[in-house]
Amino acid sequence: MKYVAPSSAEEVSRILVGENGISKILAGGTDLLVQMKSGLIEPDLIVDIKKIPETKEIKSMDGGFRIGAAVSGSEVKDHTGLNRLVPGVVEALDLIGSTQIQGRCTMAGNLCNASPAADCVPALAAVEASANIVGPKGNRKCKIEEIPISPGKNSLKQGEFIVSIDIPDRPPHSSDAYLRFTPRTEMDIAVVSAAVALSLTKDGVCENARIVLGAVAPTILFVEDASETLIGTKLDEVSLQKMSDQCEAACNAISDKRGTISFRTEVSGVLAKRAAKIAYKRAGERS
Amino acid sequence: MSQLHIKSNVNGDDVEFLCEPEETLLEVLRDRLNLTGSKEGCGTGDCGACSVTMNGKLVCSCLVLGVEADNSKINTIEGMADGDKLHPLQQKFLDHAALQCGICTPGILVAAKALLEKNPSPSETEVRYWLAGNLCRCTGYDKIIRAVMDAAEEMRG
Amino acid sequence: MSPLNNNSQARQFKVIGTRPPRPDGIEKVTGKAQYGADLNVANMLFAKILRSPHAHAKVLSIDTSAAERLDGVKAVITSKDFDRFSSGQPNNILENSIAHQKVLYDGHGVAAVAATSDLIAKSALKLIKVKYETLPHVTDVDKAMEKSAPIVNKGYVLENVPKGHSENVTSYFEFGHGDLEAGFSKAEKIVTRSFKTEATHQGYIEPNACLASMTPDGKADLWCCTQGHYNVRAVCAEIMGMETSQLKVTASEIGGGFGGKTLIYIEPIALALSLKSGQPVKLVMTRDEVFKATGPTVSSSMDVKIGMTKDGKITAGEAKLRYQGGAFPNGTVEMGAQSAFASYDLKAVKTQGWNILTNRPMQAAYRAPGAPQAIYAVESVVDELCEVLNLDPLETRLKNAAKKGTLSSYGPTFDDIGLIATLEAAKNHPHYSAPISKNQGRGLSCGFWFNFGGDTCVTLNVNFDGTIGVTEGNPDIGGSRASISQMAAEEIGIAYEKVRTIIADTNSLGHNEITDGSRVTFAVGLATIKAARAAIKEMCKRAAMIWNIDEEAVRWENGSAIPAGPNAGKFDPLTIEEIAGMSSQTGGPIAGHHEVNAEGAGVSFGVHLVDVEVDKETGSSKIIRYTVFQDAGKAIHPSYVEGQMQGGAVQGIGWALNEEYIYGDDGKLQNPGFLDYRIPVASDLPMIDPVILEIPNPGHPYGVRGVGETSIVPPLAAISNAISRATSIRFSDLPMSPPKVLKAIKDKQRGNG
Amino acid sequence: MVKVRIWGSLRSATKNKEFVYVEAENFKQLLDNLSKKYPNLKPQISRGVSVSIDGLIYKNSWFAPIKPNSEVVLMPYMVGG
Repeated sequence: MKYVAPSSAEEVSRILVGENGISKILAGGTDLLVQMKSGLIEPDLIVDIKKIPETKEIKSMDGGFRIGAAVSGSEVKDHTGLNRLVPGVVEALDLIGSTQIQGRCTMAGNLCNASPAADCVPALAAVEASANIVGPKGNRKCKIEEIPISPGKNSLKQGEFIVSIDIPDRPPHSSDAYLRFTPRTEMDIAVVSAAVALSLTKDGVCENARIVLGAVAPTILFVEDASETLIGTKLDEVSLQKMSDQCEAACNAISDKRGTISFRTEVSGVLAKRAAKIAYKRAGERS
Repeated sequence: MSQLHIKSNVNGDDVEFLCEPEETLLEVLRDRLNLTGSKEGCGTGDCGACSVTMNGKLVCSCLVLGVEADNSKINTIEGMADGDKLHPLQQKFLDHAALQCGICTPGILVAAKALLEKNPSPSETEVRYWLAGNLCRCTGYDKIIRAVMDAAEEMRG
Repeated sequence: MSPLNNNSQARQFKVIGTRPPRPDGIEKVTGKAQYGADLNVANMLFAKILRSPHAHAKVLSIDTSAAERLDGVKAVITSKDFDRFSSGQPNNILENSIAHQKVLYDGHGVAAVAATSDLIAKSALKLIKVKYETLPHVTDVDKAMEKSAPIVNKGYVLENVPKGHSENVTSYFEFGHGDLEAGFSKAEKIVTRSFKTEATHQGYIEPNACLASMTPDGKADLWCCTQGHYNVRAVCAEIMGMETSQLKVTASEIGGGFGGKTLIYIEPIALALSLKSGQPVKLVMTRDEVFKATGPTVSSSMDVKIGMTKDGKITAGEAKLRYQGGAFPNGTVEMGAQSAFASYDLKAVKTQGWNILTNRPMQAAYRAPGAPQAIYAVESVVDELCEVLNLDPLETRLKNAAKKGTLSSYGPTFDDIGLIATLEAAKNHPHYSAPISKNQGRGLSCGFWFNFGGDTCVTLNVNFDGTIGVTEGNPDIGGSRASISQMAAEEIGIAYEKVRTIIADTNSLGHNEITDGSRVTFAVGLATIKAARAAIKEMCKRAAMIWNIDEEAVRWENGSAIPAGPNAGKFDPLTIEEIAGMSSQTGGPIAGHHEVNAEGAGVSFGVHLVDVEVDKETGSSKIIRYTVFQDAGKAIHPSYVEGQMQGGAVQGIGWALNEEYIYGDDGKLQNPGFLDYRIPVASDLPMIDPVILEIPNPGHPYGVRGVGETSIVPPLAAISNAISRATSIRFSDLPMSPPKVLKAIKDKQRGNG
Repeated sequence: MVKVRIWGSLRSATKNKEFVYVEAENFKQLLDNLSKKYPNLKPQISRGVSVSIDGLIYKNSWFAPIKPNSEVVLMPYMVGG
């Protein structure tokens, strides 16, 4: 196995294109090293992207933020601006693993790993974040929900990698929330999760809503009809219940060692409802 | 396989070592630098027994490659006491009988120290959540949490 | 939390009952302590084991030639390499370590490699070609009993197994007394319920590890993390065809065991690789291997039937226990069958137990092996009866509690036992009367364990400066060096700091039973006290020589020899320092030793009280408050007694709520890691409040009872009862993971529960 | 003669008797004489049995004394954790 740590994104792309064997990007390594340990993958080349300056920064951009692909969870958690803009995304990232994992794990890694249970992916999709991709044919921008295509598979092409993630500015009275269900309080993988991003009018009427579920389908699930149900409401119990039922109806879950179809389906609605209430309260408090 | 030459700083001492690209920092610490205080309980970041700090940040050394330690400052359990003077956390762990078998103790002490440096007066809940990545199978955590809280109080003075 | 002194004690202790720092503490908080994987020696090789990917298969052939040719590979072995040492007797430990003709479970060892690096050893494993013929498998206990089940491992059926079962049923046990039918006929209410518990792992954080060095002349040194290095020596010597004296085993510090490190998995393999390669060999298991190939507990399927009068008297109790413990037979179900009803004074009781083989790893002891499952089932039914008859669960247990003179469910009549005192303590504790909130339930359960003694050797040396060196042979798994030093200091009458206790290698003492059965503080303590008494006798003799009086005229008090009475003569006391300082001149160094098969361990009871809150929309259960009441006989070092009680309780919490072995239809273990095998983390738990009771064990000079195991017994039923009361649904299947709990709640809401 | 309680599933070896009587002044004599009088007990005795004498459980001390009026109970040999 070879290890390289280039200092520019273009160099990374060049190296990736030139490698015939299995190459892997190393940012936080919290998934990669686990997969290597278990023998699941045996890379021929590891490309460490942490020497590239832009992967290490959080930059303000038109009210939103650009988060480098090697920025760790704990750096995001400590960032005041992100906490104010997208508390749901921050809490999603904060739920990954443990304090130790937080010190290393990254949003981009969580995204590229393409697990349907990845915590920050539903949260990022809910706030309409996008990924900046560098590749041999130049740079491109891609919606978050278009990156994972099936469990363990992403849409990046040969030589491409994510260099940063953009979170756009949010209108006034907007906020988000993320909840997941795990048997333990920490150190666990989401059995089911829900991210809700809301924008309200001054009077607290929902103007825009995006509800995204995790771990209930092969990829994250943006539930359009459930989102629309909340628009024009103040999240009264009837609307919430309808939204929750629509979430359950949208689920295409599996039974595995972590949960059953019925559990995932039933709890997705519960979490969506609870997350919506939190997001609503936060949005109301944010000017 | 060709080994890479790495320059690092461990517990305040400059060190150089050769390692394979796939070797983890934990393997380097234990097998190349003979610092066996960091333990491998799982090798997958699920138990925290290998906790060290890297440039001040708490990490599982089993999830860091040895080569990533290049130009880094690593702190391990071996660097926690100041000569013959134990760190207050170490002393409180003894006073509270906060260890039984002791295998998780180095990782928990390193993690707790990182907590108290960030947050000198954590609540019980904050201590419990911060240490959730450090498994202890012997104690049920009770005496560990008490020892950390007590050490925090003493360190605040 | 100070120990309650229910019995006035004649002896006033000075060191016993205090909480001094443990002698091995600084090493353990500074990273200096050497555990199984921490020792490196010159010219050392690294070993790895190739493991079966199948649950059950014939091994047709193993081709190791390509692995042997890899640069850096120094030895490759299969089961054939052990044939030349074999006495011809089948050896389950060896067969479990490395498969012979068949692989019996997912993860069963097949071959092993020693190489100059860990990476090379790993690569070599991929070059070993094994041809398998897969066989049908069975992992479920009830399915394995059926006549049509695949036979896991032939030739183990004992003579008393009733006919009609599969050959997987290897043993049958039955205990009890009295007329069941008459008993049930007197009952106001009879509850019959079936239970299942899944296998759990001890979950020690230190993977099994060893370092072996063996030479062609048949000598070997072995370093390993084990609960019993004398047993490692005995078993490995037999497997390797060695004389016992030629194998020296040194126990490393041990990173948890809980029963799991009483068995042997890797040491014979490391020895054989070392012999073949001519170099020292280190073998460390990965976590994945620990889960797949070292002992979990049994899983169980049980039926319990109990009858009760309307005022809460149990009229009869019956339990049928079916335990599977993997591919080899074991003695767990009989202990479950004996302990199931141990907490109760019953006129009519019957328990039956069947042991069943499956395609799973060989079970190993885990704290009070066999008892938690059986007592979970019994205590759940007792609680259900209390609920349906509207009785107070604590008063009802008091009404039926076993006491001195009770004919126990397993045969003997109880002597002094602490169950009633323990129940009374729970009743009077503020926890029992504290209000509980919505969605919460309060659960209660009794627990019991036998406790063991066994072979024990202690040497106690009096150094020239009057300090004491205690040499004992039981790995210190949770602070026993401290408690042993305390007992030596107490008996001799010197300060705790003057004593240092070490764990000897196998050539320095006679045989010592494994650190198991909660035996160490009891048995090693007993031997230490007796060794101290022998040293005291010798010191009195030396004083008598110096004073020129009769030996019988000298008494020992507070670390000094004094004349026994006015008639003995008038002499100033001779301190231990003075006697020791003159020992060369009075006949030579002074030591006491004691070798004994310590019997009379004395049973132990505990009562746990827990409040659980259930999230009825997700099925998630949260422990809100937890109190442990346990009889320790006499707490030598109360902090470590509390630690045993808290640790056992939390292991029980894990067992009750989330821990389980999950096998797929392919017979493969789905969750061999700490991510999906969920032991409790710090943020899952409240403080665990320990209340120590001290009802002295008549079989120990200070009244010690073992405390290590009882604490894992009550949590299963206590938590199940709490969740059952919080949801008004009786649960009977462990773990009570959220999907199971939510399903039960939904079923009930839909009216089919 | 000592009165010995036999556990349920072992009674197939003692003609279904819950109690049997043998001469014995200690653990070893008890096992020897039980084996003689009830040969079907031998397989279990050779696998290992514990004996409770007046409430104290002995795993294998041959010369643990038994008094004529002692309460004697045969138990399976136990292993712990």
